Amino acid sequence: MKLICDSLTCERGGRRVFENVTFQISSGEALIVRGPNGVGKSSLLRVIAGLVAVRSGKMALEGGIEDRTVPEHCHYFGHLDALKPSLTALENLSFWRSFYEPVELAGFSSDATLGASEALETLEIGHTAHLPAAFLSAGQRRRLSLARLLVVPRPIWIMDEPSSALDAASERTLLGLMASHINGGGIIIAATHLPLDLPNTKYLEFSRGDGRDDEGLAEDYDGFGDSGDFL
Amino acid sequence: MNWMTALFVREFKIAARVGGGALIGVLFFLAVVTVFPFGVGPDLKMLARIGAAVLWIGALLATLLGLDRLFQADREDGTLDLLLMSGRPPELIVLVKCAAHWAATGLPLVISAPVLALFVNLEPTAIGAVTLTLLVGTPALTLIGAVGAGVTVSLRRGGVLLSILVIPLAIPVLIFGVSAATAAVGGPTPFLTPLLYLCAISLFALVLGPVAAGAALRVASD
Amino acid sequence: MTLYDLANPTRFLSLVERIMPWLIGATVLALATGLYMAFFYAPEDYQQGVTVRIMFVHVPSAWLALLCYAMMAGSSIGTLVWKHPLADVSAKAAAPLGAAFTFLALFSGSIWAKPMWGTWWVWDARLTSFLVLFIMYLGIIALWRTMDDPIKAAKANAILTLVGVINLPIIKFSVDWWNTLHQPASVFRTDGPALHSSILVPLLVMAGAFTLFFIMMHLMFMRNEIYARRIRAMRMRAASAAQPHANVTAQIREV
Amino acid sequence: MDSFFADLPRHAEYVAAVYLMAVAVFGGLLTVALVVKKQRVKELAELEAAGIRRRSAKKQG
Repeated sequence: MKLICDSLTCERGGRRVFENVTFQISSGEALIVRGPNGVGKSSLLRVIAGLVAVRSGKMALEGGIEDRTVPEHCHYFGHLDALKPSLTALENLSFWRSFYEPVELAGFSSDATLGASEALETLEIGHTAHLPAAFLSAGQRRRLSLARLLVVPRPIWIMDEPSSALDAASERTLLGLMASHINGGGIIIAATHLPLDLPNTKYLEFSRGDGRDDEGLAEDYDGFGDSGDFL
Repeated sequence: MNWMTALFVREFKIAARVGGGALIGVLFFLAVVTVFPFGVGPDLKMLARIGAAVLWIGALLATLLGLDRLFQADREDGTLDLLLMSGRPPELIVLVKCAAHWAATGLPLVISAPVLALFVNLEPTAIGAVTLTLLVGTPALTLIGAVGAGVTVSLRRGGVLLSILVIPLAIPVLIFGVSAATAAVGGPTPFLTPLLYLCAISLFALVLGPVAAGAALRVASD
Repeated sequence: MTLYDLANPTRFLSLVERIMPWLIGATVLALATGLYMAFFYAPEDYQQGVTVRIMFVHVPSAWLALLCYAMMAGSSIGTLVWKHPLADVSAKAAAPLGAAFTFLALFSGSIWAKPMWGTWWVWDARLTSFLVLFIMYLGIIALWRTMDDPIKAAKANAILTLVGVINLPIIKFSVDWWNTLHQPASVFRTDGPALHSSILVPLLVMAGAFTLFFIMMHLMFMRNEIYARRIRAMRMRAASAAQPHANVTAQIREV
Repeated sequence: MDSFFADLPRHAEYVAAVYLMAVAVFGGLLTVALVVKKQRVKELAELEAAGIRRRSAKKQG
């Protein structure tokens, strides 16, 4: 399985965020996205997760399930925890377990087929199963959100600053889970400053260009809606 | 448990729980209905004439009240991103959320309508008619309101704007709802015609609402 | 002059500059002849006396109110389906115009009804439908103004406008039905086509003049909106990066 | 021309009100459009002068 991104260009709110980003990543590899803050790392992750429309460029997954889009192969672990305070930890987790469609692929054997309570145990928050999420601490909430990746097997993990709000111990658990996901043939695309000691780790370095004018997109449309497919 | 029932159960639980908003709709409905006689006067004959309209307007406002949090709460805590990303068709997600919202806020309005009808001195047949029209009409209010909620999801205080956008679209529901209810008590027109129009609008909204709201959510996602 | 040329904002602006003088001339001429015919060519109606002249404002503005909404619906489809870059500019420019024509139709309609009904507002079927249309216009304008990012606002408004245009016939039908139910007040019996040519001709000339005015104003508002988009893009460029025109990109590095 | 005003029978003030409102609405739209245009053209000129080149303007030299 290989994810191919070809000259992705992203614009949000009329502002050019990044352009011509090209990379490929195949199963069993991790891609660490690095660069100064505000340069567009999160936007790239959201583009891959299909949450942000791409202005131009193509994204394709070789070896995935034919009739499913790329995002349907992904888990997205962003800044927000997506937890409902009035629901208990178990209710939150079992909802996501029955809502997300698991992905079975050759060459991707994942142990992320845990039951909701087992996932809570592995992340040492089993005791909070029947507590409303509102009572959980930030770190516990973060681990509850992380548990979502363990209850439904999906090959691609998209993680935006996964180690934020985690203490040292939880960071080790996180690293362990990421390592086992990679070794199981999964893909991780993460924007993080965490030193990730994994065998095949690639780095995607974001940088401000040299300021040359971009002839690619017709410049008259600067500030206007998507003109790409109209031309 | 397939994903739709899981979503429905979750949405219903959130709405039914203490901070949810299910009961607030009914309290607001009660408040609106009780405020009318203070304005119009306690004359029972007059109240009987406008009773159906009072209940319908109360139900419309109560439904609009709870709608702006339909998608906004999910957007703020990141759930909306995950729902849209999951690959489930947004139209069905909207439909299930509307069903849960109706079950949690719309249905209680219908159940409480007969009780509140006593305040406006409606006789039994009229109470039955109003409740039936509300039962058939409130889903259309929720589904049309979902379009307004979807379009204003990214706005900070979208609630007021939502009502302004939705009320013109809800006028046909109000017209046929009230006229069906009053016709049951022997108005000039037969009871069935407006009721069937109301059902038609509800079925139409069943399609238009989710499709338009789903498109609006996709647009607001980045 | 293919639709493609209209898609390019710069070329569109030069096109507007070229035809604007002609458009202004044509509009002034049409309005002048329309007014002249309305007052001197058309006879007074035997029943309503001179108030029939109000029809020459009311009916064209009512038509234009609907034409504006149709233009916005077309532009919305252009935004959502063909992703035409100027479609949302056209929709945003048409909204205030539609509201203005609807207001004019409401104002002239209620004044027309004053002598007959002795009240400033009559819940007549046509007037009520236009009142609802007026609220829909104001809602759309409000949505345009509250969303700051023009591209997302364009798509949200396109969806709202299309939902509106689908519901307009339903609203019209329900208001007519509601009207016959309560009291059949009807102000406008001149809907029938049996208008005498001495009334019909001025009416059509006025309608033509109003349409020309609409096209002129629509292009003017679109021009202003294109300027606004460019100002916003330049301001963002200035704010977004140390070097005003640095473009961000990314490369794979092994280390 | 003045004979026109003399023989205006009843309700003339209604007709006048309508046409005055029409002139007001049309005039209002026109002035708003022109005033806003002047403002924005000035703003564009200022931004261009301040060197914030729009990406489409060719780089000078």
